[in-house]
Amino acid sequence: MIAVTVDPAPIEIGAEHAAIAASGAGGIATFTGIVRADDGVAALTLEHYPGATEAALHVLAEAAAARWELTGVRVTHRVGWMVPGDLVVFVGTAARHRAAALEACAFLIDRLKTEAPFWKKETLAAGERWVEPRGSDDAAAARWIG
Amino acid sequence: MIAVTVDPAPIEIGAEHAAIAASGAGGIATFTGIVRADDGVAALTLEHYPGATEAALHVLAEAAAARWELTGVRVTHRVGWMVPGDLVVFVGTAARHRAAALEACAFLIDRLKTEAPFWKKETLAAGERWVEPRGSDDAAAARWIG
Amino acid sequence: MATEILYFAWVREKIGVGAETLNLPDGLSTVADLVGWLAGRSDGHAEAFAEPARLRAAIDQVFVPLEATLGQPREIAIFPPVTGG
Amino acid sequence: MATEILYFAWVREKIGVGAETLNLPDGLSTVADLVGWLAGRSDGHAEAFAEPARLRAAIDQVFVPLEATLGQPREIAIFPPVTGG
Repeated sequence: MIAVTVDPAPIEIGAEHAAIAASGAGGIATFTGIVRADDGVAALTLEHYPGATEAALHVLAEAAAARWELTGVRVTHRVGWMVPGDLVVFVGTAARHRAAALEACAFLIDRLKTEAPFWKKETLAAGERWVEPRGSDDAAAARWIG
Repeated sequence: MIAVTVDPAPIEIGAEHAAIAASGAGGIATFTGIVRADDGVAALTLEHYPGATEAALHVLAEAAAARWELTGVRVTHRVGWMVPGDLVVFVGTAARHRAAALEACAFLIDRLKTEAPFWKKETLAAGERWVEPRGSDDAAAARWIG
Repeated sequence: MATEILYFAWVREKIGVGAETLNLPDGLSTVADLVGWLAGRSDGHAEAFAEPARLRAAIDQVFVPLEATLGQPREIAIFPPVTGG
Repeated sequence: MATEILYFAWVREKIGVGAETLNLPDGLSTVADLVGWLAGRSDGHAEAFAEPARLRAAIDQVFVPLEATLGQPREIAIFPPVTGG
């Protein structure tokens, strides 16, 4: 009922959605992150901490399943080299009742942003730069505490 | 940037997602409603008010676009005869920032449930029955007011 | 002036038709008055409109409470609370 | 006892390697102490660890603050704040 994947292969929305729909839910909420071409970004490289990343995503998925009544949780994160328009992350939550699916989906992406060991490097015409963490991500993650 | 569809054709998630992703967003939130086989439901028939339905969905989509900074809004509702596992409704919202997409998606499905003229009839072994409105839907819609 | 009356869901089923074009009599000031008048048209109408609290309406595709003033609409729809999504 | 030290993102780039297996000296009681000791290994280490406030750590894949007691871990990772999703 929980599936976590960290893979350099492109994310296929149809397959992700079908996998979560197979759980017999009445509603599915998803969030998909897409590489943006902001500031002339030509490419994005995602680095991660093998083993610890999958474990961290599992912990988050288990936390969501403990907090909401879900029939399925799916977190798929791409790593490696990507270009604008590519899908970076897919979070899907399935539940009998839509509020549970919607809230759990927001919880997962908010917490993933601050708790899963991924790092983004942008490639621009002028060179490369590591993405800085954003205070707004910390605030978004903090609202799920307590 | 706003697309509303009411159609008896099956909903194709891949196509829906691709259409909303084309808006150049950094994040996409979606909600998909699926026909459940609860209580031995063998089929679901969706009736709607042609013309008024599309207008109501457009009003909701415009309200979401006015309230959140979105790059795309897509609402696709299937009508007619469906069986368990079929997709009834797809709501997709795209935005630069994920909070806007996630909140607008929840807003749209909550409000659609109480404001768009659709009616569901279930087919069971024992006959047919019209689905009764749920108080929890009114409460979910009301939290977006003000 | 003829008005198009539309029925949906179980209201439609009980009445047996999805639409009627009717000349409304004078003296109907609200949608509720119209519903009361329609209830007299047949047993099906009477059954469909037996519990006004279970009915919703739209005048020219704008959703209104049953207490709304009827005016001179082109189209009125009467139906149960919606259950889509 | 040898400990595997892992580096990620710009920490890794500044140091020039993603992992080192080191015998840690006695007297390192916290992760911050370890970072201070590692900073002396090369100019790259010194640059990577110049601002401890920009660093995060995990001991045996459990995320910990830099003030955490070091203990006798098998694996320690040092990296910038995460930016996935």
